[in-house]
Amino acid sequence: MIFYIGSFALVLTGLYIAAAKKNLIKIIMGLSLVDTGVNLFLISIGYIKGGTAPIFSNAAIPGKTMVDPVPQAMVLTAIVIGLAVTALALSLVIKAYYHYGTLNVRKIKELKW
Amino acid sequence: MAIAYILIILMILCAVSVVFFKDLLNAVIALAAVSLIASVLFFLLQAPDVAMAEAAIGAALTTAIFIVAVKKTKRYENEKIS
Amino acid sequence: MVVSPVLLIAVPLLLAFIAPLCGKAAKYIPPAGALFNLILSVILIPTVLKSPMIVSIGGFPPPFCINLFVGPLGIFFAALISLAGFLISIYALSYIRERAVGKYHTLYLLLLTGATGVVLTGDIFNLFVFYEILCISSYALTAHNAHWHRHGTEAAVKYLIQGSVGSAFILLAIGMLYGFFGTLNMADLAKHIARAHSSVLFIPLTFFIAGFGVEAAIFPLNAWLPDAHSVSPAPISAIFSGIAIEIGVYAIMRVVFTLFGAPLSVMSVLLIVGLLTLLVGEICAFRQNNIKRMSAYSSIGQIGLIVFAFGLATKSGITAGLFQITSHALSKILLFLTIGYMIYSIRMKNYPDKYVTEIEINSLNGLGKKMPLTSLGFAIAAFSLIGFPPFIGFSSKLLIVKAALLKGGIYAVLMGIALIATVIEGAYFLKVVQGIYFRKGEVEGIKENNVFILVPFFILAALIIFAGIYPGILTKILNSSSGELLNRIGYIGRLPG
Amino acid sequence: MRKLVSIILLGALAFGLVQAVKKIPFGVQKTKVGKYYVERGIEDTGSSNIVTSVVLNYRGFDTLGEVTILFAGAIALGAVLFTGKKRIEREVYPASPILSTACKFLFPLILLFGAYIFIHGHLTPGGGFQGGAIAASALLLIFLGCPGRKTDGRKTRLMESLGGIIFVLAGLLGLAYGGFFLFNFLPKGTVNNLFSAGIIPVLYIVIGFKVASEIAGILDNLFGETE
Repeated sequence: MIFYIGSFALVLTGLYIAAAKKNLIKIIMGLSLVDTGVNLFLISIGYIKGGTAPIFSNAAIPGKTMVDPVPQAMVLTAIVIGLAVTALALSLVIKAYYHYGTLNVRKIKELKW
Repeated sequence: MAIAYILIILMILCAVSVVFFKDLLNAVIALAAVSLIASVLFFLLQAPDVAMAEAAIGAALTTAIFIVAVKKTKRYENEKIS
Repeated sequence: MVVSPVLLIAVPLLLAFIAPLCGKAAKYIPPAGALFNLILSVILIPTVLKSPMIVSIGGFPPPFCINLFVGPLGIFFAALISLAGFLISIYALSYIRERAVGKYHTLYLLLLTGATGVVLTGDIFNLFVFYEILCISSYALTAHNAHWHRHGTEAAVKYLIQGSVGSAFILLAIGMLYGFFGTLNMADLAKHIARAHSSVLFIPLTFFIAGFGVEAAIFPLNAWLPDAHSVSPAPISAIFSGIAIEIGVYAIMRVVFTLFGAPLSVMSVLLIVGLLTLLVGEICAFRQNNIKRMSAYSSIGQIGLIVFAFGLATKSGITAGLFQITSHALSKILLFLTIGYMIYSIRMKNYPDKYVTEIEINSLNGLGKKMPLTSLGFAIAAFSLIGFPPFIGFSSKLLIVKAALLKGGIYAVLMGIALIATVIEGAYFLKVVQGIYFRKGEVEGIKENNVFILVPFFILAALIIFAGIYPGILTKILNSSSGELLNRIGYIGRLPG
Repeated sequence: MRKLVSIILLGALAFGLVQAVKKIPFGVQKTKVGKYYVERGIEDTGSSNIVTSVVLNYRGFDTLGEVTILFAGAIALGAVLFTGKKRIEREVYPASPILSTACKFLFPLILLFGAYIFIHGHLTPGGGFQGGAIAASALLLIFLGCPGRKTDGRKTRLMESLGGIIFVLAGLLGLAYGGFFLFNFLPKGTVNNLFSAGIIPVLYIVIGFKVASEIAGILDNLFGETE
């Protein structure tokens, strides 16, 4: 249960940063935190008490006690997606800074929000 | 799993400190700490593959990208301090 | 021999990977990929209409591996995407000639592939993955030429922030569903959800609608759309308005109807949200001075109408909604492409060095004489969007009115409100058309002579008029598509084992 | 004001999350798909790492999408940072000899470690993504420790594209041989051998190269200075 709480704490903190902060890089950090939180949530769903990692390093390990591999595969995908989005976001932020000379979202508003 | 409790509390503390750090570099490091602790938690949850990916991608590469971005823009959240 | 529908995704992906190696020839790759998809999906239509195709990937029985569910709805969307993609990419051959050209074409093809993947897959996590491909390429294409185009950068940042929060919600919802039912296959999930208690399902459903709603731009979540659609280059505005937001609507409808069985309360909420979106979009559009921003807000309005039609949750309502999607895609693409060509011509004459993608409405005055074909295309698109006969917009709006009246009671009243919004739409589009034809402007020295740009106009206009006169050609596939959405038992039953 | 509103909204969200999660018990076997994979995985795919067999065999299509997302991200980043000008050669301040020597010494070792991880993806934890990321972090070390070095953009792009092309072609070959896209058409071999599990190691090696070159391209683009 503590894992759920931890992951939701990350998600909520991240969303708070994205909603309340003005600095673009901070906002991207918030999104990154949300990603981590969601990943932790997915992995904790797949966990089984007393389970082992889903790897048959020797054939004697009983398959029944293994944790669920599917969330792990999903999270691998999600981590890579997070990297791609973060890199793209930061490149856009760099360009926004080049054009506007500021990272403050309140000042970058030639288009109406 | 007492260690899990300690780690999670530590992780939440790091996450909250991302909110409060005014120096973006500090915030980036706090973010990296969150990722690193998360990767340990993944390992505790019997997901070594994910732990590896999180450590290599989340903690190392994402942090590097963030640092480059901070270096190319402004270091402080409040832009009056330069 | 029946070709495998997986080629609809695999071949464009292959081409997208090849594109960066081609140098200058990269611009011919998107038309090739889209044409291939168009032909293949048209070939598949008769087979699919007989019975939906389930294609397993990896060779395991379906709940245990990803499968494609190629039903009438999927193949209809795939054909629409590839048709739109083909025409727009022909247009882009000579329109996009500045700077990062190769990257533009690769991303464009990836966008089409992502959209096709979303509509064909039968697995909820796979849907998310393709949806992300679509989103990431959209973020980047919004900021095309970011170095010269500050508004593009700003719009892309906004779009990216809202879009990634939405994606996080979708992923959370998928995680919850997996936690409840232990499967990701949509048919399998639907089977379990049908048996589950509804209180469990409220949160995931809300998260799904909130997440996909960002891409679909339904009312409280549409802050990014006017910026992103107006500042991106014309072909991108066209593909966003014509395809990308429709994919968001598709995803919502797939989740609501197929997974969750369209509970009445949710449908009423969607109906109201659709109506609000319609009103907000049209009223904001009315107040714009910038022609592309106006069209972008008009897209919000049209999406509202589509969601309203789906919200009726009857067979005729869904068919009308799908018809409206087709009509909006064709008309709005034509609209954005013609506007883009006008802006391009004006820009080339007045300030050839600057990178301009937007323009005030007044600057178009008097263009009717200088660019007769383009102006005619614009007028056809605008009339079709307003809903004048004999264009396709008329048939679609007529179908929606019929569907609402068939349901009767309060729905007829709501339809009345929706019609008021249509009147507003008519007012602002007619204003522009009048300006183009009857006002004097400083448009000396502008002419239209690019065949690659004019050919898509002809095809789109012809399709709009033809489908407006003979709406019957679409009804068969649309009827079976709406049947697929409503027939949840049938969808589940396709799952072997 | 804005903070207050967001806190209230997040409170509502937290309430919803807790409500939903109450129904998901922690640490209990609850999934049928996962159980099937664990029980049948070795037999079906010949890979002793079940996560790998899920990633590349049962849900290989997701992985193709994932690879595409990273590809799209790299291209997109290139497009956003594209300036159309040649990079200026900035004056390079050489790092201290200790640092650069250490980096040069560590570089091949880390690269080797990354390669080990993606080659053994079907036997031990790790795989193409992790190994590729580790190899890319070796390149990051060189970017940081030995300023002035850069990757050849043309070669990384070639590697990215080739990786993607091979992945899709492997899928199409599966379609041609077995009738299913991404079908595992190579012999499965003996479990726990390096040469086992059919196309899984091949694909993971391809992914490893692709991910490494993509991330290297991303880093190179970000580090590069123009004007």
